[in-house]
Amino acid sequence: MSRQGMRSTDPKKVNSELFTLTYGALVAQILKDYENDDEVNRQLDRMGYNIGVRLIEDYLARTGSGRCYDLRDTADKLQMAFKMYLSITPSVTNWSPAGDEFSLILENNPLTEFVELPEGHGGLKYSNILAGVLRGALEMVQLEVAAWFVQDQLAGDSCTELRVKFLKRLEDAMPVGED
Amino acid sequence: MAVAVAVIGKENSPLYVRTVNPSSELKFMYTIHASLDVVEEKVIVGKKSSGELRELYLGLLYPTEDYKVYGYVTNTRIKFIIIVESSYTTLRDNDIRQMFRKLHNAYSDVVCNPFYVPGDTICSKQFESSVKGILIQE
Amino acid sequence: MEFAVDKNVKPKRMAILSIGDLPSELTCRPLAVVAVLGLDVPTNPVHTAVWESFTLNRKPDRAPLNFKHIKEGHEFPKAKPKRSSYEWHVPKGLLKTNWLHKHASEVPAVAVLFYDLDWDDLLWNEKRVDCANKLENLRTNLQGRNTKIALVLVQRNPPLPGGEDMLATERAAALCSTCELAAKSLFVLPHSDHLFGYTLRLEKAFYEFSQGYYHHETRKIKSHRDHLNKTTHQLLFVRHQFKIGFLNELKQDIITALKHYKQSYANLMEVRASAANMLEVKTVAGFINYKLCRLSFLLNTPLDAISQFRKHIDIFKSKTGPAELSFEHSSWLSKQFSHFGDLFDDAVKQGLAATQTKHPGFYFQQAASHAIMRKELCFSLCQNVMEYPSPDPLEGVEDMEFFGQRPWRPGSQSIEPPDPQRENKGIQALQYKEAYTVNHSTIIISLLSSAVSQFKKYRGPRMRRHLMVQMGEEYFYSREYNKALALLGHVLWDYRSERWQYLVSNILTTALRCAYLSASVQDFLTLGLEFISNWIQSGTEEKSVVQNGIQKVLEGNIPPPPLPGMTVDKEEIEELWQKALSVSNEPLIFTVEMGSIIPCVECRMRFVSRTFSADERVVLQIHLRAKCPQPLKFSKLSILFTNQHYNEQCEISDETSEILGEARNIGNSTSLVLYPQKTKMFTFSFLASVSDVGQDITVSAVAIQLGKETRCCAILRWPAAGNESIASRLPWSSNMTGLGDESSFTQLEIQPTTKIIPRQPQLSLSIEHQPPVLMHELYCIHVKIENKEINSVSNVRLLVDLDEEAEDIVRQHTSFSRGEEKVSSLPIPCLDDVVADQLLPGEKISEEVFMKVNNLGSRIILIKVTYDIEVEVDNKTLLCHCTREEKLEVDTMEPFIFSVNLLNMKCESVQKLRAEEPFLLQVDVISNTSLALSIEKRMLDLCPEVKTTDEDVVSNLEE
Amino acid sequence: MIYNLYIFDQNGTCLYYHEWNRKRSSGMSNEEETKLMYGMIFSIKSFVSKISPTDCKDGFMNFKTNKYKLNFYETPSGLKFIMNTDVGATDVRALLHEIYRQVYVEYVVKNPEVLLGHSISSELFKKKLDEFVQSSSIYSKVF
Amino acid sequence: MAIISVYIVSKAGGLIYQYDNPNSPKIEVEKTFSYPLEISLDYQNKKVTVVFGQRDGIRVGHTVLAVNGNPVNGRQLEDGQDIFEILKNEENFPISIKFGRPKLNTNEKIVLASMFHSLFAIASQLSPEHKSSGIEVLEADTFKLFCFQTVTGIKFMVVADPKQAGIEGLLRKIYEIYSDFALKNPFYSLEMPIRCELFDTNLQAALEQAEKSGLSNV
Amino acid sequence: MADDVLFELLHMEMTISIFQPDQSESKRSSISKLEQIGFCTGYRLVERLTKDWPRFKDELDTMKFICKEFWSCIYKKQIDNLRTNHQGVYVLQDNRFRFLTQLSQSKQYIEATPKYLAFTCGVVRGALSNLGITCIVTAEVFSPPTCKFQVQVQRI
Repeated sequence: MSRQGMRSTDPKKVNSELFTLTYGALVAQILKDYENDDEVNRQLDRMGYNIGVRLIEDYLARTGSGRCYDLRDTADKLQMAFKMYLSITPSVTNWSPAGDEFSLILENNPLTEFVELPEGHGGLKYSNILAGVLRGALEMVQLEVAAWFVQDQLAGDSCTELRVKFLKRLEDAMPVGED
Repeated sequence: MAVAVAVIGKENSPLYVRTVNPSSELKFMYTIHASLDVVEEKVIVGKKSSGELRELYLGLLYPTEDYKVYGYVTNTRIKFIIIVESSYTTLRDNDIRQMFRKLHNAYSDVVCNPFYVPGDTICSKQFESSVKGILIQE
Repeated sequence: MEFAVDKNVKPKRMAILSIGDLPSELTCRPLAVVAVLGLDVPTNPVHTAVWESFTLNRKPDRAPLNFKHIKEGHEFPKAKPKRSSYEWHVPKGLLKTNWLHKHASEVPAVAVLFYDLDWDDLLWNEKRVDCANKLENLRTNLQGRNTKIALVLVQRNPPLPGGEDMLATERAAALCSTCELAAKSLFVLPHSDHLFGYTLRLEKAFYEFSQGYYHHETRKIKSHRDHLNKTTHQLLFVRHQFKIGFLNELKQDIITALKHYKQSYANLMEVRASAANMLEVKTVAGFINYKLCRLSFLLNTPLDAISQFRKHIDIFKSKTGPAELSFEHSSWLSKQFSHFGDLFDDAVKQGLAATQTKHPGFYFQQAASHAIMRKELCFSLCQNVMEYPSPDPLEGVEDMEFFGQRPWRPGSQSIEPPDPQRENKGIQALQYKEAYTVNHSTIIISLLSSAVSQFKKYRGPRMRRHLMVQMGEEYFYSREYNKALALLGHVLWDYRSERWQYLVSNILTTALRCAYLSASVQDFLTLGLEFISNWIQSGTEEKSVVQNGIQKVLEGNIPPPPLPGMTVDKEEIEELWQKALSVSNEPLIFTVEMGSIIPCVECRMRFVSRTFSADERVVLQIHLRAKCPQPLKFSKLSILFTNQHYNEQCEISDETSEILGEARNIGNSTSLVLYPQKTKMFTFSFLASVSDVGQDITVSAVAIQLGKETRCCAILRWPAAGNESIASRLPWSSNMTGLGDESSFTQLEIQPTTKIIPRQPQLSLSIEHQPPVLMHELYCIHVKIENKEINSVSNVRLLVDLDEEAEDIVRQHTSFSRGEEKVSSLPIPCLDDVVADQLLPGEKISEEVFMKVNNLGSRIILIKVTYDIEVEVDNKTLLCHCTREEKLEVDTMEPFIFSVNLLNMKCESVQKLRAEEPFLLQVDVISNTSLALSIEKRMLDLCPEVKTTDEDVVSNLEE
Repeated sequence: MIYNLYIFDQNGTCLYYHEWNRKRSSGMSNEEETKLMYGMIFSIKSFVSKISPTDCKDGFMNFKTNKYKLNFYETPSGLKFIMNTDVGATDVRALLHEIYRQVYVEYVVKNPEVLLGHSISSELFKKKLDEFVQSSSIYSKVF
Repeated sequence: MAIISVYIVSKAGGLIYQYDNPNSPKIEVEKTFSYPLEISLDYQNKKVTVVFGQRDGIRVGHTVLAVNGNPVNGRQLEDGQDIFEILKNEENFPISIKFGRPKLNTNEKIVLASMFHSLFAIASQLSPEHKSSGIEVLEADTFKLFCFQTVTGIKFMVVADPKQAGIEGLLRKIYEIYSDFALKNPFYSLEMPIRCELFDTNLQAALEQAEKSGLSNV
Repeated sequence: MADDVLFELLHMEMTISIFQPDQSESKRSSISKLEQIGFCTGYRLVERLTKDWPRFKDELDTMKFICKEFWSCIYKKQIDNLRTNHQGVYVLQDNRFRFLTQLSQSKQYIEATPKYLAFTCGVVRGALSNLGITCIVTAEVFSPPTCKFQVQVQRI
């Protein structure tokens, strides 16, 4: 075998592994620090939020897409974002009748590619960072939403389902001393 | 196909051993353990020389009366041992390489599980199933 | 080496060969047989000399001959009458048992008659005739053989240079004719000082003869060939080729020999092997194979040897023969391997290079494993054979005509099954012998040990260990428990260190059995303690039994059999244990190094702080964690410090449930019991001895004691260093094992050392002075000391010195003095005085220290007060030595400078003076400091040339 | 020609202000000025949305006086880029979008030391922005 | 229609004249909905306004004009029922709601005028250049606003289609009309709303003229 | 393929949030935490990367691998300069270190840089440790975005 062995393997692919592994190491570390699953989930969501508020700018700058005034529109854009950043295309389903709630179904979740949850951590929402990212990103475009995992392949579910609920629309801040 | 598959750690402690039938487990354990002598030797030689010998697959370690013992050492000093029956003559060297390839992939997936502590014995379902594929089904 | 004659003298009757054995004629090196007659050894010294010159120190460089001394009246084996045709001859077997011996050492290729006869012998004629008769007898004795005959005349006087001696030539010719002897067969041997030279020449000649003889013999056998037919004489094809092979060996023509052996083997493969002749075929095949391999090695083609052997094994592996005797097959295989191993090993001794993966070891190992198989088969087949059948079906086994035939049906080559009655009897007999006369273990062990030495040689440490384990197990079967324990104990370490859980568990189990069966108390406890660790793979049941066993033994009672399914002779064992545990024995106390076994209890020791002050209690925590199935009770916990002095302060024993020394136990209970999987903490606290202030206190080890010193106790000892037990060692940085309950314990960092720092002084020290320091001045420093301690302090010393870093030049120019001695005392480089023998609480003293500095620059002054105080630490008074120190940095400067001017009487400054002319001398003193200086005294001393004009000079400072 | 640039976030905080060829100062403190600017923009936005005959998408884009032109670009995330140029400058919104894309996102969003929602102190950002603006055609062009 | 509306603002910033092009289109959508309503509404400055979930023509910012035909007043129907109550209740579905872009009422126009008045001033105050005027042209994606201020400080504003040209001319024209028919009208007092036939008619004519020419030379 | 931005932001967030002032841990321990995370990542990553790789000749061979393939898979570029004293000290210099390029190109934030290097130090240490080289990895920055990593091999 030759030193060329490497170049044949696609650097981007490895790159995703790098991302996956880094995230894994992070989760493991947090789990070590906080031990309690719920706290870990909270931390992940928090971090996700902070990533989201920055990531959205990158997304807008690259796609040039405008604000959305309808949740279906939002859902499509989210789908697009998943494709763009994680190169997976989650399906959008389970719309609530009022059209203010839907699910993203991830068939294969790159974050969990190699993960097998340790014993006694059933409560751990391993990919919870994604929920945070969504929340943070949408908040920056004046959409307050709630996002949470309802299914997870790691927990043995058939797929991974991320639920998104529209809460309210946020307005620009008034300049001080005006009304 | 193989009758025994083993993953041996950096410090030569067993991380995973599977044999087709538990009754012969002890025997194979000893065979595997002893085969490390040859592995170590070959690696030392391999390091010095270049090209062919530098590859991870070590080939046949030694034949016993009824079995052939093959070896493979990753760059991270993890050893894989595969034992096949000598009678199983249709097996080509390439088939063996394939088995090791498969094993190596499976192993590195295990290592990439953030909750797996390297050096601990392996108890991963995925890994288990891919090893099944290498062993003879009985 | 088979050179010395008498070694070769074999009893006529064959030694009984058991399955797979090889007759010695086969294994030794074949040498042409030379019969020596007419020598009267040892009575006749000349003859003895001659004989010895032939037979002694036959180095490889001498002709390969085998001399046999034949006495008067010796009968050579009769030659069989030549068979005219083979038509009606049906061979009864493959290889005659006697043939090899006959040709290897009985039938001579050359027969040499030695005869004392000089050419000028007085009785020449008589002797000539006598000699002729002797030869005649010899010829008749060798009737029908083609043995070469030679005559050697042993002569007293050396021969004249060739041809000169007419008499010799003439008489030699005469002698030849009388003896019907060809001239080239007549030799003279003058036993002069050149004897050896002659001997060599003779050998050469004899060797020539032998070559001719064996050549002729092979031709003879070849000639039978055309009389044979494939159907009836298949066996003869094998036999003849074998014979030719062997004769060629005698002829030293190895290559040809090999050729014929190959042929013979090939022919043998064509012989239809049935149940009836299987043994015979295998036996002979074994012989031929042996020869083939041996010769291949000789010809330095080891790979041929190896592949021939593999072929051989592959052919016969499956040819088991009768099921009831399958142990015979294993035995045969085992022998094949061990023979090959020996051959290989010899080859290596001859300089063949073996490799890590190709060396004799593997064959001995295989031999061993077949031997083990044999044992097992024997066990399963023969256990219910109770008595030996009669009449003895093995009657006459020792003089069978053919190799490898059953005594009860010799020579039968028939395919149809033999009479079952006799067959069964025969089998029964063999089974009986196998069961009662064979010592399998010794066979196995010796094979294993030869394998061991090989693997040792060819870098196979682990394989070697495995073999040693097998040896151990074999010793266990053969009830040699101590040997077994020794071996197993030896290898166990390596398996532990490589953490082969499964194997360690397995070996440990056997070892434990041995320990139990041999009632070896210490081994039983040590191994038991390791066995019950949760790392060992075994049922909790079994572990509990063992742990109870341990407890029992410690209490002086007999333990139950440690492991289920142990067939034991109860009384015997109990007796052994009785002895081992009897009260009369010396109490047994021994230490178990927990660092070097799989621990059933883990230990972490840590001082709660890296430093302790002299007047506070040093607190040491010991965390113990049991990993055994049952609660573990121990009688004493003791800590061993590098400074023994603390040892007895940190000891808990069960007699004193409240703890010895001042040790206080903060752990949930004082009971000395560890519960499975629970961590228990013991806390000791004690006061450091005064001498250790400023020193480290280090724990060297922690030990718990099981049982009582009075009878039997095990001391489990954890060294402070390298405490990490094998089982818990990971290549991963420790804090990666973050998950699971283990973590809390494993995360405890080990802290076996702490430093004792001096007590914090409560006495206050304040310093007052007014910089700057003037050069040469006695600079006053006020030192105020107040006792702020609650108790009175004693032995208060004040030390004033320069800072350590001060350079020597500074030291030389600095000195101190104190208080009233101000004036009197000659200053000293540093002060160290007792300033008060005692200070009551709140009492103050103030000291004046003077410093004199004779050079400029800044310096740091160290002012230190030391004192002793008795402090009460939990109702125990303890003398502490305390120190309080201050540093002050001061600058030194010139107090003043002065300048001198010359003025004329008009007070103008001038440069020159004229003689006899008065002038004014103006001296200006300029103070250099911020302080006011008072000039104590001034004087002006002028050189004699100058005098003052007015009679008393007064400085205007005076007014 | 480019006079100056204001960047506000959705809460009206002035993240960044920089001027190039500004001729005249408003005569008030920078803080007051930015306040006033944000106020104006805010009212213009609502003014525009009300007075517009139909529903607008981008809404307000720019206004001109006889002396200068105020160009306005707002990202969906509510970041407001305001650049004053000479009256003749065109495609300024495109420029502003690029500033957002190539400078802001790269050197603010991806710079962990810069806290979003606070005024930007990163020298690197300043440098990059300056390079970017000065390299644009609008910067030099004068009418 | 290219010219949408005209505003005249007095020196003090009071709206003294306003004209909307009558044939500027109404933006209204009526649609029947089933429960639950997929559009989120909110009560903003006295109107029930769409805040999210815009779809088929109903856009964020639109207000509810009528429910099942009966017009809406504030957050109530004329019969006083609260709209949000109605929409909460499933029985009321299917329901037909008319949404539309809110029309400016006079009051709002006055506010806008004064708003612009101050914007105009601020614009010049914040100018990076010396002696800058106020806003002359304001550009949005949906319209262009032109503003001409006389020396006397009266502002004439025209809101027009972005493509509409020649507005500057029109403004001058309006100024003339203003001076001819408003100022010269004895009954007109300054700073007061302009109410006179002639002014109206002439303005009309000017606008039509401008539209034609303007579009022609587009 | 996951997008780089995601990785960058993840690293950024990780670094910041582990450094939260409200967290009680001292600066050092948070550094070592990041280092630890890096260690695990590198350790695991290298397992994959060396799968198709011939056995390494020696330490230097391994180092070269780290500088070339390993680095470029993480940072999309190779190490610009590798120096060694042949006594187990290696200095890897990256002239445009990915985590600094957007941070600063002047002395600004210089005191903040250590925390953005901790992860990478860990990654390198992890990778090497899995390849059988135990070492200490430290990093120093004089003029961002240039950055030097020093690997100090520990011979046992």
